[in-house]
Amino acid sequence: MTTTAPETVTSSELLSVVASRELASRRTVFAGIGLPTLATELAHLTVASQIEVVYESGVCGAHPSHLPETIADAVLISGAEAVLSMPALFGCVLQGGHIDVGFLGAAQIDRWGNLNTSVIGDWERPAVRLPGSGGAMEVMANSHEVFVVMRRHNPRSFTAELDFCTTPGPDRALAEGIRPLGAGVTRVITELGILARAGVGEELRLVAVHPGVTVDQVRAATGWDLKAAASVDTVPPPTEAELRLLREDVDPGRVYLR
Amino acid sequence: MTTTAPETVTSSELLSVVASRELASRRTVFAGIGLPTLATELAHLTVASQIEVVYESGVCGAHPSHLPETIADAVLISGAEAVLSMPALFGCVLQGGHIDVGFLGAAQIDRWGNLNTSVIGDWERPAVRLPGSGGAMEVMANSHEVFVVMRRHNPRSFTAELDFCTTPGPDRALAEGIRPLGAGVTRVITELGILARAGVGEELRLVAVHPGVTVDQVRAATGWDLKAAASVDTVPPPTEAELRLLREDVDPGRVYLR
Amino acid sequence: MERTDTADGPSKVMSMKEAVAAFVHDGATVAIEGFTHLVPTAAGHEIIRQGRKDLTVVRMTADIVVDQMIAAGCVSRLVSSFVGNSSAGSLGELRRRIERAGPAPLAFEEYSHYGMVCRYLAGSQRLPFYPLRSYGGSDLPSVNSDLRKVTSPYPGPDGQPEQIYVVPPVNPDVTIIHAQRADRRGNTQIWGLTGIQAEAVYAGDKAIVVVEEVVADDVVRSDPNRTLVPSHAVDAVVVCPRGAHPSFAQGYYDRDNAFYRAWSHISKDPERLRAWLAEWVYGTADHAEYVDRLGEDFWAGLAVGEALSEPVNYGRRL
Amino acid sequence: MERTDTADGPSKVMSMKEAVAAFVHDGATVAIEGFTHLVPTAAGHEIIRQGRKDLTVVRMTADIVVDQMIAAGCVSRLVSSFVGNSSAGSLGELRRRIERAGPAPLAFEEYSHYGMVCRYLAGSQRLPFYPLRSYGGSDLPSVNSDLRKVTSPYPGPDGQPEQIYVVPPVNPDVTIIHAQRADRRGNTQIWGLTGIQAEAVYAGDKAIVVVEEVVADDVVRSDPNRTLVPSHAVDAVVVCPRGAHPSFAQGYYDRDNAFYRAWSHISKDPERLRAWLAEWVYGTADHAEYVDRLGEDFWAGLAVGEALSEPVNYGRRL
Repeated sequence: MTTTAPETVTSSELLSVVASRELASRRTVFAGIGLPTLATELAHLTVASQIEVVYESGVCGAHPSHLPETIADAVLISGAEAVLSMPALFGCVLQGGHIDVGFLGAAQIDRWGNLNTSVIGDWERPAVRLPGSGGAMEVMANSHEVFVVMRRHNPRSFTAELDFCTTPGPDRALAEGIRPLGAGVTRVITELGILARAGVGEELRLVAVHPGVTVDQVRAATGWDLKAAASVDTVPPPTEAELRLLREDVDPGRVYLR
Repeated sequence: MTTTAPETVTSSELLSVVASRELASRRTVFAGIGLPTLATELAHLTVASQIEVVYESGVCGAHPSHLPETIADAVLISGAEAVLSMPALFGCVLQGGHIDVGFLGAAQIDRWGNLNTSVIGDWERPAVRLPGSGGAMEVMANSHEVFVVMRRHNPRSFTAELDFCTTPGPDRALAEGIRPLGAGVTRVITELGILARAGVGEELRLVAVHPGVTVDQVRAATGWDLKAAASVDTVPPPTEAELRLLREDVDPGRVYLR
Repeated sequence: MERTDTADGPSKVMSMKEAVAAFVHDGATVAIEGFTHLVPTAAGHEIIRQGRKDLTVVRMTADIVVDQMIAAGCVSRLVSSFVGNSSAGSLGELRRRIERAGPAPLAFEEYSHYGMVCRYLAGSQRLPFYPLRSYGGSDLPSVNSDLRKVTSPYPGPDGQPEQIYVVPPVNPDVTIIHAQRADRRGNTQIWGLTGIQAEAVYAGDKAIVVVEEVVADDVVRSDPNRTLVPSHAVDAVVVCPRGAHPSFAQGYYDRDNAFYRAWSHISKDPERLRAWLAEWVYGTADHAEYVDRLGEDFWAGLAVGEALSEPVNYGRRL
Repeated sequence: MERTDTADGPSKVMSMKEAVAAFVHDGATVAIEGFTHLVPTAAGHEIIRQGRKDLTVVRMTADIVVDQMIAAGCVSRLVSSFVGNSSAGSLGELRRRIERAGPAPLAFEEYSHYGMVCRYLAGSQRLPFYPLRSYGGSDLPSVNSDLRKVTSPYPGPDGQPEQIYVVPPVNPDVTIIHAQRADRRGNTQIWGLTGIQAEAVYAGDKAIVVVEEVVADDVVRSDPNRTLVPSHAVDAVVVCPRGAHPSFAQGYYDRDNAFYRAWSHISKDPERLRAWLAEWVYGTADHAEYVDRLGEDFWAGLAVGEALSEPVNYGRRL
């Protein structure tokens, strides 16, 4: 596939670049494959030179020969600095509090950053059975903060009421008397803009929109009464330098850059 | 050192041979270095061909080039079938219930097979500070049964009242509402004879004496009112075959056979 | 004191047919582990061939082999923390069973990954429960009554009593894992992703280890730290090369990503799924025939090159 | 996407002097682990040279190095599960402190081995407690109020509520371990007995890894399963060959059993112990001088031969 001209930035490119900037000076990232990989690798080349990705499969310090297709891809293992067992990965690294930023996705998110990846409809007899938590519950409870990247921003995904809360943020945990380590979701990066919250007790607020997107557009695409920051920024578009690194160094084969 | 003639059996030889017979058909033994090693290796050649020693250091299936001097001796590691971490050894193998017989020693033992390896005197300001539990508490709580080999049989070691109970047998545990896996101490092998109990609720009773030892002698050497079995056997002395295997195959360098 | 090889106990090597017949019974709880890497697919297929019924399958990532076992009518209950076809799509049969209870309902116990890890840890360590810092505020405890809370007997960071969720142990009747190699008595060596395999084996009452190859005792003993499962925990060693396909075996063959993608389509259509089982599972006598039928050209496409570990010195006494 | 070496972050290699000065402070809780194998003796000696005071030392097997640190006045509290000189005899100074409070009392928190293991597990996993099936009926809870009980929220085997002992986490200010090798950023590889080192490092706020050698990144990366401690958990890498003497480093040098036996005699006599410290610790600038003073003939006596692990294939994509 040929390199796209800078003026036609794809949604993957936009989201990766915006997410990469949010990783400035972070050290350890727990990430899946796809957009989080792109964002982290770009951040490594730009704003977070010492960043390390830890994969749910147990890989730390991967040096893959090819872009991995899964978090368990053999190319992540060969040449890695360490491969940990599940008890070490989930117990010592994640629950132990060593992850600065965890990346998560979801079918549904609410204003507090609680996530649903279990079912659409009723849990007992759902309309759609989704894969479930995987390690998302642990990423949320134990990372210092969580970034959510969602391509589609619409009222069904950004909902006032989750069909099921698989992965609770710290507000829900605290309401039950359980004190989580981190702030929960602090950034939600979508095709329309960026929602943010600092931590417990705060709703997600719109803090920035992409060029050409209005605050009202984002509100209409959100299933709850979305509050906006006093001054909503416009996200600076990807720079030529960012796009060049992403296209030529991070993913020249356009494995994830669709 | 030259081989001792069969008629002059040393105390180490006697105890090793008697202990080896008690291991008939056992599969997994948790043992320290010294007499338990000798007993287990002899049993392997006689009454328990599939016996495997698991060492507290984490070694399973050792094939040492030399007799080991400690449970962590480098010769136990090179050529072993597996070397486990401490959490795996204590958690999965021992607490998981994979040990048939654990060998323990002690400074003091009582009629229920409770052991003291912490202090002589008061714990806060003891007359003698002993090493403490090590893994003995775990061996007692999790092995299916425990053999104790004590060279010296005297009223200070075989005591009515422990100065301190480091390692409780199942009777003490049950009194506190904790249910241990195994029977606790089932055999105590000394220079005078063999004490035995089947498990919870039973005191150690004298079941056999070495040739030339009387029941009264053992009673006098025991600090509690030792009961004897209805019929106290005489321990058959080590056979020539047992002694030959012990001296020529198990410990030809007489590392432990003092 | 060196023991002779013949004295070290009998070989546990048996065929897949024998192992499944001996250790996987109708109504049993069967743990099948391997996180993306070393998925014991061939064992699942043999369970299907032998027509096992009413199994409770315990598996962190319920993926293709679980969908196949469900479709073949082997499974009545599933305990899992991820029910999806990796990142390649859905499990058609599993979704039909849960969303429409068709053709029959499937009981499902839902956990998070670490919840499953902790159930294996508790099971392997004979603990009544295992604590973890997840589940607070989740809806999962409302649909899974085995997720419970304990109050710590130590004060929390604020000096107040602290509560924490716990999960119960899981002790499968049999655990099945796939590994690169073992010796004939079951000392099992795994490298690359090692997941939860060792704990799953220790949690199980019986354990079947399926391997790419059985190696000489000396190979295993040259590197005892590589032995993640000692022989005392293993009941059967089954030699089954390429038995983890479509997953991979680090250093042996790569993942068949195309098949993962294809499965979303195959499993979406019950007829197509039945035809696939008829051809590739019921229509093969064993995994060797499955491997043959895929053909050497196919396997060449999954071949991997060499990247050897540098040896370490364990030392010997001079 | 391959990263260049220089971009992977700064080297953490520093001298023992620097590492102890930076990470071991008066009054700190210091975990020193290594179960018979890889005992970080040289680090203990540097702590003595720098005159640290009022340390709480956490160590499963409090052995010679602990006796030396106590004798040097560094330690006010000890947390341990075995206070003895291996099977070679007693720790003279430790016994004087406990039996006669002379020259000063030593606070002692007594555990069993698995109790200590579980404290590290809880500490490394950020758990408020860790359950274990020991301590029921023992007198230890009567002298250690941190041994407490929890009631399981699941019924016991008899259907009745089940109680189990728990231990609290330990989170040392700094953990010190010795290892065979690491890369310059702290990816640490250990073979032979691996004990509780990884969990002790994760439990610590900071971690010093003392190694026989720093190796090239490629050596570590050729065998990622051998890395028990990843770089993200390590703060200092100290190169200190033979720094585990009198214990051993599998594949590097053997245990000095004669010194273990000698220590029972040396430590029995306070004068002789003081003289030993004066000559071998205060009288050496660093461990290199200690090694030199022992002499090449001495080290030749502890040399080991070669027994290499057979390499495994991690594979590479073709």
